[in-house]
Formats: sequence, C-alpha cells, structure tokens
Amino acid sequence: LADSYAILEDQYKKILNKYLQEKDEQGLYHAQQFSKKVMENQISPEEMVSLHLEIIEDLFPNLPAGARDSFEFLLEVMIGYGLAYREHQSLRDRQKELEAEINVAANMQQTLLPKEVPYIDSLDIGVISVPASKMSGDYYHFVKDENGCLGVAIADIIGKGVPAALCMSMIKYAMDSLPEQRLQPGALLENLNRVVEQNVAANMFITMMYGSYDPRVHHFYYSGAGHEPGFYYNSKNDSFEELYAKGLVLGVTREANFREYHKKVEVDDFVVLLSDGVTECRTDEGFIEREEITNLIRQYSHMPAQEMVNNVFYQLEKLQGFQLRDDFSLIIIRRKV
Amino acid sequence: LADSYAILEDQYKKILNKYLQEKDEQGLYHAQQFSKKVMENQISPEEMVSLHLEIIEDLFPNLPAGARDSFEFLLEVMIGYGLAYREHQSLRDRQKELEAEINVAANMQQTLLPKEVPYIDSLDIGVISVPASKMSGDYYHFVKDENGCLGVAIADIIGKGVPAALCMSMIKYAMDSLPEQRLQPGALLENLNRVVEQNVAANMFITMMYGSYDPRVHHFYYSGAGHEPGFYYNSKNDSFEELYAKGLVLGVTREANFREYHKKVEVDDFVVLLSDGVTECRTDEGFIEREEITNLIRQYSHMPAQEMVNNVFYQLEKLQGFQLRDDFSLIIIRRKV
Amino acid sequence: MGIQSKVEVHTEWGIVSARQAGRNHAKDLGFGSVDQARITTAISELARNIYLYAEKGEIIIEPIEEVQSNGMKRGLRITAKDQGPGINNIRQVMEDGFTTSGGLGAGLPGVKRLMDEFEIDSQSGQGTTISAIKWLR
Amino acid sequence: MGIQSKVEVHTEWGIVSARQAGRNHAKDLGFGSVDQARITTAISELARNIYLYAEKGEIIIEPIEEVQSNGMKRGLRITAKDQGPGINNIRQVMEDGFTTSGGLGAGLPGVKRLMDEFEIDSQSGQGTTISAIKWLR
Amino acid sequence: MNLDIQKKEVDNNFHLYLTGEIDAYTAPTLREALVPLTEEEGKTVTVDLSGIDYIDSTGLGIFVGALKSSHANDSSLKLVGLNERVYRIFSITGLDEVMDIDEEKREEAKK
Ligand SMILES: [Mn+2]
Ligand SMILES: [Mn+2]
Ligand SMILES: [Mn+2]
Ligand SMILES: [Mn+2]
Repeated sequence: LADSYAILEDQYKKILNKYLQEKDEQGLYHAQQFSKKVMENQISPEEMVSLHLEIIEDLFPNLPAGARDSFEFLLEVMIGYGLAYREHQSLRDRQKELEAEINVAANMQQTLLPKEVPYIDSLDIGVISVPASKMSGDYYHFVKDENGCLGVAIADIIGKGVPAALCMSMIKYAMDSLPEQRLQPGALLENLNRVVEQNVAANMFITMMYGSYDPRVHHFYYSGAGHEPGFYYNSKNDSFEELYAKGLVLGVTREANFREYHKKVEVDDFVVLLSDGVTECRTDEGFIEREEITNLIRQYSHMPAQEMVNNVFYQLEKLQGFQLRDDFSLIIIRRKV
Repeated sequence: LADSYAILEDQYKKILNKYLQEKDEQGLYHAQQFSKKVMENQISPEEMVSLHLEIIEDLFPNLPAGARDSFEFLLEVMIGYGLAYREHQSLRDRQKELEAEINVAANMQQTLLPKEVPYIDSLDIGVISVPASKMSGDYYHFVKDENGCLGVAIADIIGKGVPAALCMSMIKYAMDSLPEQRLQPGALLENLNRVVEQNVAANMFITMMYGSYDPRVHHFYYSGAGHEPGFYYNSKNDSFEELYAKGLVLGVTREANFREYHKKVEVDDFVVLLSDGVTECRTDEGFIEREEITNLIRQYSHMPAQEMVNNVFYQLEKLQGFQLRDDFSLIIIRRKV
Repeated sequence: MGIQSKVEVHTEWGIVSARQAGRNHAKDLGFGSVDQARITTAISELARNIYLYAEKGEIIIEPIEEVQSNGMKRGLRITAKDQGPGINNIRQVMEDGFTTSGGLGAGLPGVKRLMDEFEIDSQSGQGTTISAIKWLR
Repeated sequence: MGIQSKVEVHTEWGIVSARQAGRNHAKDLGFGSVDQARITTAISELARNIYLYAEKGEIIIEPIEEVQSNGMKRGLRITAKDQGPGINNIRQVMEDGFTTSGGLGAGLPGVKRLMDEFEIDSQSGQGTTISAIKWLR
Repeated sequence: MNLDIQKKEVDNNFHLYLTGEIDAYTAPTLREALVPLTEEEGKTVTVDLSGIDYIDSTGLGIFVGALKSSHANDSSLKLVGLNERVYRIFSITGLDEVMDIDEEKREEAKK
C-alpha cells in the first residue's frame, strides 16, 4: 500500500499541475476520477488533504507561512472525517454480513412452511404468504388427518422481522408437538395458548384462526384467537359474509376458552382466511376498505384458487408501490363438488 | 441548518485565528473538538474544506492565485469523500434499525434459556453462555426430576447468528415436548435426533452433550452427539481428563444410536461441559490449545463454580481482543460434599 | 426561463462537455463553489453511466423556476436520457452501500444525495430517463 | 530507550499537556504530519475519557523499540490509566457506530483505528488501563 | 481466508482438490462446486483435503449436505488427505463413521 501511495501522489501531482496550467473542465473531471481511485485505495480524507498540502508547498515555495500553518489546523479537523470514513468501511462490511445472515435465516424459515398444499378430492385450495421484509411473522399450516379432514391454521405474530420470525418458529414446533389425536379447533387453541403464554415475553402475542374442514359432510368448524376475520363467499348470491370467531389472542392469560363456530359449505362456495397484512393494506390515499378486498376477490373468483390468491396479492402489492408494510397471507378453500 | 452553518463558520474563524497567532497545542485541541461539532451538524468534508478556504482567502489576500485554484481542484476530489460520508450516515441509521430488531429478538432468545440454575444440596453449578454476535446458536438446559437427579444439556447449532438462533429455538421446544418420564441420555438424544432430522436443511446439524447427574450416588451418566469433549477434574491428583462421548451429530441420519458413558464423581471433583467456542478460541498467535483452557480452569478452581466460569470467560475474551468468533458456553458442576 | 443546454454523450469528451455546460449554468444561477462541484459531479456520474452502459444518450441541463408562497424558487434540472438496456431492478440499484462500480457512496444513490430531487424511469430493454433537480438556497 | 513522559489528567489542561507531550515525542521519532495528528487525536480521546468518566488519571507516552528479523522497529506507546468506575461491557464500548458521545467514528473504536495496536483492560469498579502503539513505517 | 478449488474428471469420476480454509465465508463456494457433482447418479466424487488446514462447523455442514445428496442420488462421496486437525473434527462429530474417509490410503496400506 505504501507503494501505491507514492504512485497516487505522483499522479495527483501531474493532474493538479496540468489543471493549474490549463484550468479547464477536463482537469476537474480528472480530479473527480482521481477521487474514486484514492477511495478504492482506502486513502482517508485527511491523507488526501495532507497529500494536497505537500504538493502545493512544493509548487508555491512562497506560500504565506500562516496559510501553511492553517492547513495543519485543517488536518486536525479532517482526522475526525477520516475516522468516520474508516468506520464506514467496516460498517459496510458488517452490514453485508448481516444481510447475508438474514438471507440464510429467511431460507430456513421457508422450510418451516408446508412444502405443498394437501390434496383433497372435493376441494380447491390456494395459498400465498409473503413477508414484508426478509423474514416473516405470519404462519400457516395444513394437516390432513386419518378421516380425510383438513386442518388449517393461519397465524400472525405481533410485529414483523427477526423477532416475529423467532416466535413464528415456536408456533410451528408447538403445533408439531401437539398430541396425536385430532383436536377440535377450540381445544387446539387452548393447548397452544398455554405453550405461547409460557414462552413469550409479556408484550408479545399471537393471533390465530384454526379451522377443520370435513369433506365428508362439508362442514367447516373454526375458532379464532383475536385473528383478523376471514370471509365466506356464497356463490349463489355472489355475496361475501364475515367469518369471525371471537376469542382472546394467544399468550395473554394462562387459561383461555375458545368458542367453536361452524359453517355449512355449499358447492362453489369458498372460505377466505387472511392476515391483517391483506386488509390493512395502506396506500397513499389511506387504508383500503375490506369491501375493496372482497371486490378484488370477486373479480378473480372464476379462476382456480391458487391463481385467485396470486392475483389478489399482485394487485394489492402494486397498490402499495411494491412495498409491503406488513406480512401478507391469504388462503382460499373452495368446495368444488 | 443554514443558520448553524454561519455560526460554525464564525467559530472556525475565531479558533483558526487564535491558533495562527499563538500556534499552540491548545489551538489544535480546539480544532479536534470543532471536528466533532461539525460532524454532529452533519457538515460534509467538502463543506469543511470550502469553509477553510473561504476563511484563509480572507486572511491572506495575497495567496498565490494558483494556490487558490488548487483548492477548487481539491474540492472536486473531496466531493467523493462527502458522498461516502453521507452514505455512512444513512447506512448507520439503517444498521441501527436492524440492530434494534435483532436486540429484541436476542432478548426473546434469552427467555428460552433457563432463568436460574437448579439448586441441589451437594452440587455447586456455574454456567455462562455468551453469543459471538447478538443472537446465539448455543443452547443449554437444566432440569431436576422427581428423584432429585439433574439433567443437563449443552448444544451448539452449526454456524452462528440469526440462522443458528432460529434453529436453537427448535431444540428448546423439542426438548420441552419430550415425553414426561425422565429419559436416559442416549434415548433422549435418539428422540431429539429424529425431530432435528425432520426439521433442518440438508447442511445443518446440531451437536449436543446430555448428562444426568444422580446426587444420591454421585454418578454422572452422559451421551454425546458429535459435541466438543468436556473435562473431568480430579481434585486429588489436580488433573484433568477428557469427557468424550462419541456419537454422530444430530440431524444427519434418521436413526442414530448414542452410547451412554458414565463417571463416578468424587468430592471436590467437577465436570466441565463446553461448546467449541471455548476451545476454538483463536488469537493472533493461532488457536489456543485445550491444555491452556484446563490451566486457566485450574487457576480459578478454588472459587465457586459461577466465579470460575466468569473468570475463564473474561480471560478468553480478553485473549481474543474482546471479539468472540463463536458462541461461548461453559458449564461447571462440582460435587461439594 | 433560461436556455437549456443539450449535450450528446457517446465519448469521454461528451462527459467533459456536459460537466462544462452544467458548471456554467450553475455559476450563472449563483450556486456556491461546493454546490457547483456537486452538480458537476452528479452530471459526471450520469454521463458516465450513459457512456459505460448505454453507449450513447444525452444530458439536458435547464434552469427552472417554481412559484412559491414566499416568492420564486430557482434551480437547475439535469436530465439524462438513453435508449440503452435499461435497469432491471431499480430498488437494488438505488440501495446504499452496494454499488459494484466506483467507490463508497458512488452510483445513483450518490447522484440522489448530491441533488435535492431525483426521479428515475427505466424498464429492462427500454432505456432509462433520470431527472434530478438542485434548488438554489 | 528514550524518555517516557507521564502527564496527570484531571483538568482540560491536562488533556492539552498530554497532547503536547505526545506530539513532541511523535515529531522527535520522525512521524509525518498526518500520523502526528492521529497520535495526538488518540491521546486526546483517551485523556478526555479519563477527564469525563474517571475524573483523574494519567497518560504515559514512551518511545519503544522491537527487534525484528530485518532490523529495528520503532514506535510510540500511549498508556492511559485511571482508577475510575471501569467499563462494564468492553465489547459494547468497542463496537462500531454506536458511540453515544462524539460524532461518527469517535470513541474507543476510533482510538483503535488511529493506532496500530490496541489493548484494554478494565473491570467494573476497578479502573481502566488502555495501551496503544503506533509504529513508525 | 480463501479457498481454492480445482476440479478434475478422471475415468468419468470427479476429483476435487481443496486448498485453504473452509469456513462460513468460503463454504458457499464449496457447496456450489461440490453438491451438483453428487447429484450425478453412479459417480464417485473424491474430495482431496490435503491442502486444508482449517474447517469449521459450517464447512462440515457442506459435507453433510453432500453426503445426504449422494445418498439421495446414488452417487458416492469420498474424503481423502485429511490432516490431523481436520480429521479430529470429523471424528468428534461422529461423521467419520457415516462418511467414506481416507479409503484410498487404507487400501494402499492393505497391499
Ligand atoms: Mn405480524
Ligand atoms: Mn400482521
Ligand atoms: Mn454454533
Ligand atoms: Mn460453536
């Protein structure tokens, strides 16, 4: 590096001299290009000032002594900028490392989500879940039990990013370790609530909706823990109604009870489960109305469920200028026959 | 801000003038203090150079014209440093945001570790676990069963930082959901291995040592899954021996068997469990030898277990210039009577 | 108001001419020497991007005015246009600290910082238009 | 070799005296003006820390030599000692970008950057000793 | 630290020669070079580690991933030339029992 400093000094002398003779824009262009070069060589700003001073002392032997001294003074001030400059280099390296780390973690998190949607003859299922930043605090889960019933969960951890992601992994493992026999939605939430209550900090909580679809009789049983209401689409009337299940969010009290609701699903009707990232979509003009969401869903209701959720997501992402403010999850379960 | 620029200009003029008259160290000290002030006011380095130039043009009206022009040239070079400087400010803000997020997550993670060391009459237990960065990929766990036996686990997730932390939380919940009856170390690891194998990516694994101390007979039973060997300290001979339990790391194969080892613990002897962050401590002179670790432990062996681990950590942290390269966990269990 | 300058950029000489035109306008409008250097650096970066990635294009420099409640605001607008390959991922290009070319702080985020307003329009395969304004204080 | 200087720091004057002593030694040893300014700034920061957080302490400045395969390496060692409250969490204090006092890049990480070698020993309630070396190139 | 990777194809089988350190920074490069080779059915991938003096757990993870991939794709993975320090890590982690390590040298010794 000492070597390259001498080379840079020499180059600077040449371009500065040329500029002093010709005083043209080309000279200043060289100065700017030189600036990039010294920075690539990690020369600090105070070194740059010192280099400049050495050269002009050479070029102007009768520089007033005070002017010369004034640059000692300036050099002292520039040391501070030099520190900021070097801190910048190290911060930038650290930031790159951190981003790489979070990318790895985000990939790991993807493996916590179901790899595929379970196949059930009479149902058409679509799901999309997109984090606002790299890591997600939304979670969803499907399970098909020995009776052919479909269990479906959608959950939203308060906040987003790394802390929400950490908590999300807890929900996943807690669900994995639930007793084998299929639980009713209400009992399942009661069980989960105990795990969450024991394991999260006082200011954390999780909202969740759990449903169980019995394709033998086409009944949908569901319970909610403070989760954003979903929708039920009635195809005969082409109308939406709210799918709301009252219940306390998980993690607040040790014991909580969750009422079980129930809905008979007709052919061509569908159930919509979502996280508040879908409904609390904020545009420049303010929050979007829930009615706008249902209009959007209706617009794509002739499509297969997966295409429906993809299209709704794309439209809502675009509305927000491709910058999600919250994790976004949307599930549609349609009765085909 | 325009206002404060004028004030700063005025101050700079004053301290520079004073320096040119008295040319003493105090003046340069003022220059350094001034440097902090301009940076607090977000003045860029090129503005600083320009400010300096304006003032000396004022002070030295017969500065050679070329010298003056040369500073136009320098200014052009300094613009590049100005950009780096401002990028630094924005990067620092973003980094602070990210760090804040990770701090929250790190606090959450702390709640996954045991809140206190279990109290057992005849034992003196010390434990320290410090992440290399904010989040840890090391995990430890204590449990006291109905017979008064102490179960102790120490685990290291491959890698460190956020991804390791995410995986660490899995181990915690997996251990929480193990069947109630106390398992033998080997059987426990076999159980855990199945959970890990199902839930981690192909290139992830976890090393673990699990031990069970029976204070009624002072036997220590232990099994290992590819974990860094610990030590057994024999106080009569003042000697250390390795506490190694051969076994495959968790998460590589679906089925794995773990041999159970056993050690009779005498009065004043102690068991040392650690993660490789303790032994793979890397200094400027290369890796530390395991013997240096035992020497260090011996040096503090007259102290209570908690003070021992604290002191060993402090010394090893210092050796590495207070920059841990890996998560560091150290547990000492001493038989008192 | 004022007369706009248009400079074709397809050689390094074009970069220098664009800088020169920008500096002249900036001086005429009454920008101080630091701001002159900033505007010129911004032009330089934009022109260099054209030269390196689009082969040719143009830089337009024009004094502008905006009526405000308390009088008239004056400034300089720089527009860089090309028919080059365009930018695939604008979000990424505008991210701090990740320019591959140039030193710390360079690239388009640097241009944005040097100026007061910044707008970019580009689609892969359809060329790029960047416009930036510096207001006189 | 050389004579060491010891400066008591318990007023702002002490900071200036320590700087002066450091600058003299640095000049005598043949450090260039940038390195002189860096060494002085490092001393200044260390002395200011003593003044602000420990009320009093001392700065020792001593020329040092180290025999190397290809001759003698010369340098300057700065040691700052105090019996103040000590540093609770050294790792945190040594972290970049998070000094609460001072501007960007300041604080102990700044001192570490200004010098070639850096060592710190401090425990809560037991005072602090910091030693840093700059080698002549 | 850097990792240098040389690839050779001999008799339709792959040989990788590694020099340097395998850690969190160099591991991704190794994964890109190694894992695709293990995805080719029936081939043997021999990794020569004689130029490696340090490997950390992230590096080990790459070999674990490659091992799983070779099981899934019916290829085989062999490690040769491990120095003592590197071998110790494979041994402590129990990986020496599930991986084919230094087979060539042992066979040479038999002759
Ligand atoms: Mn959330
Ligand atoms: Mn949400
Ligand atoms: Mn680890
Ligand atoms: Mn480790």
